[in-house]
Amino acid sequence: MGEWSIAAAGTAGQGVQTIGEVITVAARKQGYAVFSWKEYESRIRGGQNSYRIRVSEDPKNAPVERMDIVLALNMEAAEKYGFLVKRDGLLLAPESSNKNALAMDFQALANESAGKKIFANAAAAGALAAAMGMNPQGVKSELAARFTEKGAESVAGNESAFQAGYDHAMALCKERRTPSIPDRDQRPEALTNVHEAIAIGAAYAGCRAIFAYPMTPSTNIIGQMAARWEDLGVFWEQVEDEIAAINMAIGASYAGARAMTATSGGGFSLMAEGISLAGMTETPLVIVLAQRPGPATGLPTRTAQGDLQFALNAGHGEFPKIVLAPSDPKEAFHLTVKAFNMADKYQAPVIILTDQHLSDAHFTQDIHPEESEPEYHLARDCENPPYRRYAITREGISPRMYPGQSEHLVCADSDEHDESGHITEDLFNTAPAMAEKRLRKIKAMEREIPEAFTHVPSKSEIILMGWGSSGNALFEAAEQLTQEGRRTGVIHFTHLWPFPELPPLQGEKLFSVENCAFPQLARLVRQETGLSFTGSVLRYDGLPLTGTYIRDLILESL
Amino acid sequence: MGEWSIAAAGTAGQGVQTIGEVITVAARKQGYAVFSWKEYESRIRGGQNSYRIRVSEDPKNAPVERMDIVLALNMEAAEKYGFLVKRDGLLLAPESSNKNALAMDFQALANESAGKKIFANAAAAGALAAAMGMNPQGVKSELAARFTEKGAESVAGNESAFQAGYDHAMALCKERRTPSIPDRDQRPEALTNVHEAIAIGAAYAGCRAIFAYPMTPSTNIIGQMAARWEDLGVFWEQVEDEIAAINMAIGASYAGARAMTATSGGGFSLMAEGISLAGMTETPLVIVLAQRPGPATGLPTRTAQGDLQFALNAGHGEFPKIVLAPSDPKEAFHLTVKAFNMADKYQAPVIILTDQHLSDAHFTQDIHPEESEPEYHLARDCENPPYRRYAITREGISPRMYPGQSEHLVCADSDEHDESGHITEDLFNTAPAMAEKRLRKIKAMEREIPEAFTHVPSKSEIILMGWGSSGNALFEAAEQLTQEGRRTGVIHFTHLWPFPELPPLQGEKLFSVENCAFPQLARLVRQETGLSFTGSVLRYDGLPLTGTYIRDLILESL
Amino acid sequence: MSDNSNLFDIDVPSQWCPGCPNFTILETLKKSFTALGLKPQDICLVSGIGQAAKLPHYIKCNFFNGLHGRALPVATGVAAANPMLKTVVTTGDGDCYGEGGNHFLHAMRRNPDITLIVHNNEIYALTKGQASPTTRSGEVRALNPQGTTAPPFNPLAAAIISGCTFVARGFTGDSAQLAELFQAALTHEGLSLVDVVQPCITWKPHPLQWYKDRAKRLPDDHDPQDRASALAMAMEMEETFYTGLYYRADPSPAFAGSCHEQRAYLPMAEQQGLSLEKTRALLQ
Amino acid sequence: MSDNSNLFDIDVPSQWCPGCPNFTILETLKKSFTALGLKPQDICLVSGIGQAAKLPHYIKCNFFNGLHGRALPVATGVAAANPMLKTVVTTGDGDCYGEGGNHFLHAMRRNPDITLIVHNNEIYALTKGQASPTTRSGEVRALNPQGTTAPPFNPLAAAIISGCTFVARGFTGDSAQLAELFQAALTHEGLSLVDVVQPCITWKPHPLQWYKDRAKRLPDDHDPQDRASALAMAMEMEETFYTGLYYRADPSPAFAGSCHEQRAYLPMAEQQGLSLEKTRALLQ
Ligand SMILES: Cc1ncc(C[n+]2csc(CCOP(=O)(O)OP(=O)(O)O)c2C)c(N)n1
Ligand SMILES: Cc1ncc(C[n+]2csc(CCOP(=O)(O)OP(=O)(O)O)c2C)c(N)n1
Ligand code: SF4
Ligand code: SF4
Ligand SMILES: [Mg+2]
Ligand SMILES: [Mg+2]
Repeated sequence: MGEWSIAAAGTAGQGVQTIGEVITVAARKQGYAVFSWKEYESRIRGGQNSYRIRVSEDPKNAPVERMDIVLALNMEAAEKYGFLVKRDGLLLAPESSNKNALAMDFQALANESAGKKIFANAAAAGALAAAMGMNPQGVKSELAARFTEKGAESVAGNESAFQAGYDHAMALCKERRTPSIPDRDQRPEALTNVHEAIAIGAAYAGCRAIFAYPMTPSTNIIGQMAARWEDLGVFWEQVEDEIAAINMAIGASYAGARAMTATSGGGFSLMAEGISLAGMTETPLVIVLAQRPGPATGLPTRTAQGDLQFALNAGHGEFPKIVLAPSDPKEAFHLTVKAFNMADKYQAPVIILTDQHLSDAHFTQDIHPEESEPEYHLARDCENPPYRRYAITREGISPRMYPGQSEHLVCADSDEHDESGHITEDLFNTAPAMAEKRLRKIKAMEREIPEAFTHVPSKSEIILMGWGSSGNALFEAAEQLTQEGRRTGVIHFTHLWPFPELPPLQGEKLFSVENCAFPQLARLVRQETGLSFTGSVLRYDGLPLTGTYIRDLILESL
Repeated sequence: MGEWSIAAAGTAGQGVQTIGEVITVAARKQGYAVFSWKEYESRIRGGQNSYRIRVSEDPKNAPVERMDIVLALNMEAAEKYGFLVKRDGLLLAPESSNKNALAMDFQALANESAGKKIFANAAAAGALAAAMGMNPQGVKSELAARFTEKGAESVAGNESAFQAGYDHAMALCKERRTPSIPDRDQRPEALTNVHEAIAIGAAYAGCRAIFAYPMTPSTNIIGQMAARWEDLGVFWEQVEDEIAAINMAIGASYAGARAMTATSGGGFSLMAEGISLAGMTETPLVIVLAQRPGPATGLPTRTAQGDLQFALNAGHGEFPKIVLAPSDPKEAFHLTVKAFNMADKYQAPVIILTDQHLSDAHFTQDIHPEESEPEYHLARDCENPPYRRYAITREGISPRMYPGQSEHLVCADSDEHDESGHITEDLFNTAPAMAEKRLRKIKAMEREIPEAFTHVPSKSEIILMGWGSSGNALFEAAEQLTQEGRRTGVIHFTHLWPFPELPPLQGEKLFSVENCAFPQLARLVRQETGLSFTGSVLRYDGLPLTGTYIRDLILESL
Repeated sequence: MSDNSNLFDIDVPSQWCPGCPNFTILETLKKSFTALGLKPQDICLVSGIGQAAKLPHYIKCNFFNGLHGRALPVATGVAAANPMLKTVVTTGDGDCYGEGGNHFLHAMRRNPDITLIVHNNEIYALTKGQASPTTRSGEVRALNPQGTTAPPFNPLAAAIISGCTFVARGFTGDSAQLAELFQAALTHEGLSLVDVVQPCITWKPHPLQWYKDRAKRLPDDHDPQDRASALAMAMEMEETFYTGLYYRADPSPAFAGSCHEQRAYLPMAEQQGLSLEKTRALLQ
Repeated sequence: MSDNSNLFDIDVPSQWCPGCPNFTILETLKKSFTALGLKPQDICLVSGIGQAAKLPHYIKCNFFNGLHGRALPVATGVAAANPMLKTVVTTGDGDCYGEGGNHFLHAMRRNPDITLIVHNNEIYALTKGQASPTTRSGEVRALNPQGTTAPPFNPLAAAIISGCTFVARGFTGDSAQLAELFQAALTHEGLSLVDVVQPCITWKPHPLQWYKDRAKRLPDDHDPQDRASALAMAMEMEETFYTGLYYRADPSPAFAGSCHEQRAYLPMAEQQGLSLEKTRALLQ
């Protein structure tokens, strides 16, 4: 048993995506778990991008730093990504540049075998399959499947070039230790993606409408709704700006529809006033904030966890909100259902934090939808007429009906209001009572927040605390450190607000691990618990945290 | 020596404002310090509002809970504000309602004496002057001064009605203990207002342009610029929305002008993206956030300190910002100059937090402008050509030139960029180095943040921690508590971010005192210091904190 | 119930100045609802913030009184979620053409089934008298002591060029016509705009007579089907404001219409989410 | 320097697709600057976010590359602060008419001295092919697999009705005309709009030929002084897009003009703040 990490790199348009996808699918069909992710520039053509694949027998759903094989489709890619190759790894590139490099002129191979240079990426795929020690038939038939639409000539050309690349590399690779991926008699779990899980989870949770404005890396959520409209049945609208998006979602939600929006940092900034509106009017609302490095436009196609404190505090004035952060598609699915349930129950905005890494990564992981259930909280009728939208109750939750449901009128107001929803200027009773009523909901919400996920073996020396996207990387780092004699535990937050309980700690050294530059989780934990941190592992180069990255920085700082 | 608290209350349009103003000016001319504030409904006519005046020999620049005299111009006002009267105080109203009330039909008095009911408020002013024991000539001539424009008839009518009210009340008041305000041979300090001090401070600090959208209670800042354009010389523009406001201010600032904007919570929410832009492009920017109770529209004409955490965290991504909060006009003036100086020096957004209370209150306080000096940091020339707008330096501060200044080109970018201002995709060096450069400025900023203002007598049992607007109320509460045997100290924050140093504490009981419902200062202090609070004194009814309010709640919670 | 009372009366004290022409809009709207046989539960009023935007509080029906400038998107969400509601936006010139300008522009294109009533008093009344987008150039306002310089925004022309199929202007001084316009707008499918000239008697951008002198019904021979001449009339703003129905075309397909049809006009609140089975299948 | 090179060339690698018509806009703009005798330091380009909005990076001059949708307000601030700069906005149809729609609307009224160049490719190119406000109805885009339903926004008509005094449309297929329009716009006082039809060759909302078939220069007898006919021509959008100068009127007073005059066109960066003496007096 082993695991293999591969990168395919090249210019946008050169076929990196295709290579990555066929290898992924073929490896899965051979019985392996695959984790893949992408990193790419903010442009449509050109630049150098890479598609990373991790193949293993059991799912290993986290990115890694170094690769067994890097396939570079051009020499700039080789230049840019060559350093990724492990000491005993392999660089496959058009020309040889260092001792780990195998030179293969993919274009020449394609030209010779298939008569056209444009089959170069098929030749490269063949070379990669050979270097990985994959079953070439599998990759070949995936390749064929993708090109049947383009006609027999295209399929044949791809096939010949693939074979040429494969043969050539087999000959060259013999002397080299390369990964080997023999057929396995095992079906891996499903291949899943976080934003897809959110879209499907939302549909399952009864979401009826999404309003959004395109913004990387959030666009694929509304993209799923649009492309899979027949399946998901969620109404979607691309709107004129993010302010419209959140206000339309609020309008739809007020009118009784489960509704959502999705955006990234800049768009989320523009939504702050709307979040406050949802807070005041007590309108359920689910907002996905897919983070990317800021400030401002920042690095639009890269990843970060730099919006935590902003998400926690977004919107003027004081009102309850809920902040959740999945680390994988399974959590994403279940937290999405929970987000809709809680938004509905507590009549409050719920923010789901993801990021570019989660947006583009694919996980090997089964999701069992039946583990979550949509719960609906709209009042079917008014129990104590006259109906008052903001009736003051013990827990702060008022029965919510929708306009047009019956003769009970639903009156919502962004001004401070009385129980019936009308503007109040009564500072003695109504106004403070309403503020209290809204904040009282926090107490009730807290009961649905589980203790932070904690895996701290006794006698641990170190605890790594992280949140959201870095979950699996944290565990890999802890495992590595523990194996190296530094017993390490993990506390991982998928629920960030209301802030969860922590287990009692035993004086372990605490490190926050964050995909940003200015520790935000550490500040939150200290604010809520008074705990002090020994340090923080921070990554702010636009790339995701990995086990090795964390381990290295922890060892450095001990 | 004593002090007197007065409220004049009535419907908008009934002359409450005039009465308040003439009494204020007349009392000052008699040699007294006056503190005044207002509370009013969010409507143009009607409703019940009050003008509160505190008269004392030495300045007492804080609101109080209870009044020696409440003048109610109508019976609803008497109903609404009667409870404000101290046990031994006096209610002056058209009809008598309780034992403390003196009934005086102001309209009848006006009609009898001046032939017209519309002089009723002059009669009421006369009654108030009598009840207060003021020099009637002073009040009368202030009244006359305000009506000369309207002609001799109006002046005469006001005078007669005033005299009638005065005489009538003098007769009635004899048996009652009333305040007495004899002439004093002393000129009080100037009568000042926080938003006026900010406008003048900005002009003095070299602000050349303000862009804003009307929003209570911030509008009077741009209002000062517009009304006093000839004096202040600051270019002003009312814009289409708050997003335009902040982006125009950023454009002007990029172009070398000291520029600002002012808004309240909802507008500030809309500015969050622009704040992030200022952070990324390193453009100096001063934003006044005049708080009012939220969320959403909330109580538009009331006061609160509910936007602290939002202001600290506004804008996606990570970048240095500065947050300041004056408690009076003097601090407002000097912090405004500092805001422009620091914005310019650190090329970062600076937020000045005020609130409705400060916006409408008038203080007796001299401001000495020479105690602050505008410092200009634009580079006069490029020392090491080629000019690079984002040159990486030890402190993180790059020389800033303005476009058109010379042949050196000034290139600013909201994407992550290289030193010359061009988009970068270099994740290995440029991007993280730029993030570090920006955050490094925080270290330098910290040196200009003084230790939190601390007055903690040794052996104090209690420390009250507050910020911004509540400053004087905190001190009055501490004084009262100390006098009552509970030795109490004060820590008051005018600088909130970068977070100032605190003096070493001795285990006193800590209470945060906040004009909001969900302790925000307490969370901030805990996040930064780990300190725990015994409790919080919170006020969230839209009214300002007072010494008595704080004292009462502290005693309750001990 | 007295003679004047109606189904839509509600006992909420008004925050408007006594005598404000906003009351005319309010009463005319209530009467129009009655005339059309609507009931309070059939209607959803959506507003932003301003004097105008307080209207929903004074009428018995469902309402959402949202943020300054954001009435149209909220109403669009309401209209998407429940096609059975009569969704009406009541807003001011600042709310709709200032802070909310972008939504105005795009609502015209999107065409949700909404009646949009703008109380156009050429001023920001609630914030005490600043210029609004419809203030004429040269006029003095709170923040323009020397007079504004920009020409006014022309909402009728903007609506006509953007595909709106019902564009009208009313005047509070002509409540008979206003009632007609409201009723026509309320029955028009898709977005209908009624910009109402509403003098503010407190900040008095102009004396009432000024408005009376300038308001004129559109000439009898004006053909509301003729887009070019509607546009030409809308561009006439200097000395006269014509009131009446400028432009009316066959309704374009309304926003979300095909989705509503497909769901048999069931409110989204009553629709089912994705079944467990289908969810499971999609997650494979 | 080679023959083609010019003062405004800069050695920054382009992020545009090879062959994109954006390059025509870029080169034409550089040549127009040269033709007008401008130098890099005289110019300030302001942009938002999008493919179009990357243009400032490829030209040697001052620039501010701001937020998506917010180029116009930033440029307005620049123009207010330094009237000596030639302020030019380069933006996309999404940037300017979508996210930035409200600023577009009000910039037309405010009339800052800015040249506004919109790369109108009828698509959101950088975010991978969604519909933009100028996408024609019925066209398929990334988030409209069944085709868009809203009619396109008409920027020329919107500008004309809002008081803009220079309204033109260019086409990247006619760079000679484009150069003329740019030069005329750059020398026009106040806001000038050049909406440029810019086919995107990667997302291909239409093949290049489609554009060539439809672009036509305005008829010779078109009189750009005639607002009504300019508006009528602008409303023709179906089958042809006319290119050229639709409308040009005597410049209205530019934003902040009287302030600039009063300060003798001194950049605000060089102006003095309130003196200590005067400050002291005002604080009494
Ligand atoms: C985001 C935001 N900005 C500003 C305001 C302040 N504000 C409230 S009402 C208003 C103007 C209202 O003008 P208009 O819509 O014309 O209504 P009117 O009062 O004239 O009827 C403004 C600027 C606000 N509430 N929210
Ligand atoms: C607030 C915000 N919302 C969304 C985006 C994402 N975004 C970047 S460019 C763009 C569209 C650009 O379209 P256009 O202006 O037409 O330029 P093009 O790429 O077509 O040249 C969008 C939606 C953003 N950067 N910021
Ligand atoms: S301020 Fe003007 S618009 Fe508002 S209620 Fe009073 S009269 Fe009407
Ligand atoms: S995506 Fe289209 S608009 Fe953008 S650079 Fe490529 S061809 Fe040009
Ligand atoms: Mg108005
Ligand atoms: Mg475009």
